[in-house]
Amino acid sequence: MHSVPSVRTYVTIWAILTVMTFATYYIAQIDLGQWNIVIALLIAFFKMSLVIFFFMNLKAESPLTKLFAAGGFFWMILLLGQFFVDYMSRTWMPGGKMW
Amino acid sequence: MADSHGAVAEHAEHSPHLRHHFDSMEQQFDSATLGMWVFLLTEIMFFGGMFGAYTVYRSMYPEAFASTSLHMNPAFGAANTAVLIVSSLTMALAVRSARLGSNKALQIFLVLTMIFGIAFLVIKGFEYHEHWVDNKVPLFPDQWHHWDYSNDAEHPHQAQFGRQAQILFCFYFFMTGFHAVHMLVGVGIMITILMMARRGVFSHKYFTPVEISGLYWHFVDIVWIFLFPLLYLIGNARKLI
Amino acid sequence: MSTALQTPEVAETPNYLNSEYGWKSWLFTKDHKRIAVLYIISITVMFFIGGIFASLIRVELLTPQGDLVNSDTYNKFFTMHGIVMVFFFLIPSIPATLGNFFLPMQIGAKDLAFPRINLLSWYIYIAGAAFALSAIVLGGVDTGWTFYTPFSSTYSNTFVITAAVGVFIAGFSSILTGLNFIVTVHKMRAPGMTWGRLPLFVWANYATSLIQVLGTPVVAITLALVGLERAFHIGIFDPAIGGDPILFQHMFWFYSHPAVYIMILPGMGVISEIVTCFSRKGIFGYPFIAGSSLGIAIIGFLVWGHHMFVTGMSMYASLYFSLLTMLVAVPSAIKVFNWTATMFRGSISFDTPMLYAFGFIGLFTIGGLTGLFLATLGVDVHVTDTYFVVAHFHYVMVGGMVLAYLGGMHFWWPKITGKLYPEGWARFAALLVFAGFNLTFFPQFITGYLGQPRRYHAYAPEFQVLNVMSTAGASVLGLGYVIPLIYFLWSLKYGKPAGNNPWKAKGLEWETSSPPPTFNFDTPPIVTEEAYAYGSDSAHQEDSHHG
Amino acid sequence: MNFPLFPEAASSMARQVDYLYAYLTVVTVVMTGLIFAVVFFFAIKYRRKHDDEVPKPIHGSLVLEITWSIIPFIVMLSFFWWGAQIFFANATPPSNAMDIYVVGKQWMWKIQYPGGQREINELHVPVNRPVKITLASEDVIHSFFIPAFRIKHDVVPGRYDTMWFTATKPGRYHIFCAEYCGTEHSGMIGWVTVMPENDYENWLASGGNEGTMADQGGRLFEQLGCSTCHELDRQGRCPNLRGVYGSRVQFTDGSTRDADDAYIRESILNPNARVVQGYKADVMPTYQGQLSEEQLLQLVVYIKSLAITGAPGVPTAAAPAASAGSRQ
Repeated sequence: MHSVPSVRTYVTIWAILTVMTFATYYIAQIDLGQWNIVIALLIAFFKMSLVIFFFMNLKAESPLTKLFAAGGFFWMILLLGQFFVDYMSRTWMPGGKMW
Repeated sequence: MADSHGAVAEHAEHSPHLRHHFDSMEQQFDSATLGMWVFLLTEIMFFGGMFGAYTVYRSMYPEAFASTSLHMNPAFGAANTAVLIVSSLTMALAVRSARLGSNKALQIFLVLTMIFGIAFLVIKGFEYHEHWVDNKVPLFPDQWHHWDYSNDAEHPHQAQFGRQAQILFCFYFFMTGFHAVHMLVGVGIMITILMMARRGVFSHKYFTPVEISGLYWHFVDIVWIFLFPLLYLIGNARKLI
Repeated sequence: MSTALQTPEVAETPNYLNSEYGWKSWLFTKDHKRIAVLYIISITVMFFIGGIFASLIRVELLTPQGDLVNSDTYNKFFTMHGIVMVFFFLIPSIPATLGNFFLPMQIGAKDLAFPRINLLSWYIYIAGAAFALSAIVLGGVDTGWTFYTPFSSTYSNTFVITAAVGVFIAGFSSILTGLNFIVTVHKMRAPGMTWGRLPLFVWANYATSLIQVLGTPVVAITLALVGLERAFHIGIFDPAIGGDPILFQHMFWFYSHPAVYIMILPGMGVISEIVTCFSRKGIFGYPFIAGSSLGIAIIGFLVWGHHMFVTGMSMYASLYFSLLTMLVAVPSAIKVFNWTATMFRGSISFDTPMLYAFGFIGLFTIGGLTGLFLATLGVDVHVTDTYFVVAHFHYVMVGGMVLAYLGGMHFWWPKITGKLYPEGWARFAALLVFAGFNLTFFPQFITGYLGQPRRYHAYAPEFQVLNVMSTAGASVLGLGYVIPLIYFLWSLKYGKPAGNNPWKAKGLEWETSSPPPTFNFDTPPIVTEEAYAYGSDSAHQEDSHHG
Repeated sequence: MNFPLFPEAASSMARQVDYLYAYLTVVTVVMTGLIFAVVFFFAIKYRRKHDDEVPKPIHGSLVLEITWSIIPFIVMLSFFWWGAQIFFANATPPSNAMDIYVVGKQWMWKIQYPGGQREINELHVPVNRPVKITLASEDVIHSFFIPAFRIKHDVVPGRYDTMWFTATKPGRYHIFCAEYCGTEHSGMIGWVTVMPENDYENWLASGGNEGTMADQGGRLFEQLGCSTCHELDRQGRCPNLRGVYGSRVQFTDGSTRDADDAYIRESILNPNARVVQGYKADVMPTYQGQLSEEQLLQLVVYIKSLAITGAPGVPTAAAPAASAGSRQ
């Protein structure tokens, strides 16, 4: 039904993931201010993509499955984004002056 | 969830594993896989709710979260990440073996996955124990006074954030707790799949349960990939301050 | 009720009802039709339990003083009315019963994709209902169905956790039903059943399923957090430790606003079926009705903040949510206009289902438009948390959803049971429901604008006249609900045989026997025409579909 | 038997809300009437004449679909626009509004006036003068609702909310709690009395023998020991609060914000959340759990008074009546 990836692919992905884990651990020890969390999350997203596309073999799945996988993340961003429509703008109006 | 497309078939037409209401094995496999992805959608939103709330509070109390995060032990966290990634590798290899019809390799990789999964839970247990001993578990804070984030010689900066520290610890226990529950379920699934494999249920023609259990396992791994930096690493650099 | 179903009159043809007998054949069934029947029985029980609480509320509100029960009891009444009706009747109502029964049949499938998960979801529902009912029996809950913190997490002294666990569990029943529907619609369609040929009931249920799968887990985790906060005093919504109670409302409404679309969308699907069948005419603007279902499902996730305009949410957020709420009204309006246009130059009969559809179109229009009052910022400040909201919500949920459910039940009852219900009584009950409903809830728009707050045990005396009208209407409405229950049960034994297609309707479910055989179709159907192809060449040639 | 369709309109905003509501109602009635009429007309005109008639199919019309999407949307945008105008007017108190402080507590409204008068479930306001209400809650979420003024705002624990109105008609009007708050929710009601200016001055003069709110706050400031540090201390451990209120404050992390009621509240309860530039954290203890919301408000008013004239208690030293009016 699907092509079967080789062991070498899996081990390579694993190696990258492990290296990334240690990278994120050590980068966190350096004070980069706001960038610490940004880099940590970028690495996390990268690791997630590797797991999804290779371990979960999404790259060989049908477009429909890809759509659903993407939908999940889209909805989570929707949730977070709309929380922040409120929380980000709460401090915008000292004294309640609008327009 | 994962055990629903089981081996027991009622209507044998082409394959003994084809359930009566499907026309073909391919349809059955696709349905099961799609079903699992849809279930993972649900799981994303389940954890998403917690991640959302976490993000809101982190944006409200960035300093408190950063300094409270110092109470976490990133070495444990990193070790657990590594363990979980290895288990994901063995799970992927287990699925691969199943696809190739190699029952023996399948069983070996399932056992390995299970061992790493349990190792994760054991490490997590040590970690929880450490928090318990340090009185960092905010259980009944008003009655037992069983928690204390303030008089901490090692982290004097911490004293100021007692209450918000409690919020981060709540998130810590909720998120890692729900994750650990998912791990436990995962280990249970591994046992089920292993027993099915020993009975010789799987072949290169029928490996649906292995495939979808793999999806579940990798998902749980992904959750941890995010929990690790968000809970353990947000304050580390501030040790220098 | 169930015994009657277990021993139907011996039908000539083998069908899902007479294929097996005994309670085991029901409790362990994997047949989507039997599971649907199990759901019908359980939600009917829950509906009448919720209805009893509603009647008690209305009786208490006959007089301005709180004289029938004390305020604590009254608070428990409206809370349990809300919890039972919302989570155990409205949300599962159409998808789990009519959807479960007819979604696979309408796409020509033998069953849902995961029959065992389908049965599991019923057991989960029962477990959730058991928790909710035990919360009632143990002494009740008084938080309102919205479980707002910090009242629910810290201050209430009632069985909040038990009820929350019940809702949490029932949520998974809803998720699994949604999951099953999504996979079924994607993977189980009969040959020729393209997306453009799906009946609109299927489209509606598909859109609903997306909401169930994406929204329900968020309310589950939210209620879990409330439960943990309450049980162990560790929490994140408690203002005393810097928590934000408004975050709870965000998380709650992220699900609970789309949840009203979970309730109404399948109802809209039912109305699309009924309007076409009893106008005997293809639906007007098929792609727009189908698309508007998806549109509602998606935009529905963008509007939850309109429940929170006066809570101290940021004003810019209010602006954002108000604007998007206006947007979600568009697809709803499209549906109403298209149903109306479908009747143009049709052949309209006044059978009971169509009476319910007339009622739905009218009442949903009122319900939808009054929703715009609540989306309009300046007016919402005055009318939110008053009886205006109660009236609006019931216009959509009772005037819309319950009428659609009853319409659907009448429409498909002959297919489900193979029996006809007494038409005269049914029309009478439909009129009674319509009249009783309007008498009950229309005055509440006025009391709401006059300023009577909701959830009040005792109210200011000047509101009494309108409240008495409401209570009078509620008794008519109650009667309107009991009559169908009686004649439906009666028809099981004494109803005339329905025949395969009493309405001369189009759709795969009407091409099989009544009641349908266990695997729905004797020969697997092949679809060669659009949905609702009334008046096309193949109309009235029932066998033309069996390729 | 008569019952009105509109509640009494007794604030400057009330009529505007009524006009918008009337506009919405007209649109609703027209639309509903239209749908009912068309459905009724079709149902009668095209009723089934014999059982096997089959009408000709009509598939749809793109023009119609676009028309009945766009036109309602434009109408809805007008609702949105008008509604937003009122909402923002409601949210923006005029700078000359007089302050009144309301604390919600299961199940009563505790009302404090700057002049020091206190009431429970009774609110007295003068006619034709803007009043700004600061809302706080001791326990759960309440909602302060005056139907005659068409305003309502939730009272959320852990923060301050504000609302404002200008009463236009003397009389007595309902106060309701609109957010469900527990057993006696329906008993959490009261009255707002709108009085002509002169009567109001007399009414104010008849109460408030504990001194003004600022005086009461000043006493608390002494009792709690705040003054030893924030007033008398010359070692630079804590900022002097004179002139702080209303100014722009900069914090150790570089961020700034206006020192308003919410900021003062946060600084008392959670002193380390934001530390002013040039000072150290962990110097001030938290007062969480030691002060009622009413006392907190008194402290806030006291610190506010330091900003106005630079001397504690001065702005309210005159007759209480004058104090309520002269807050600028």
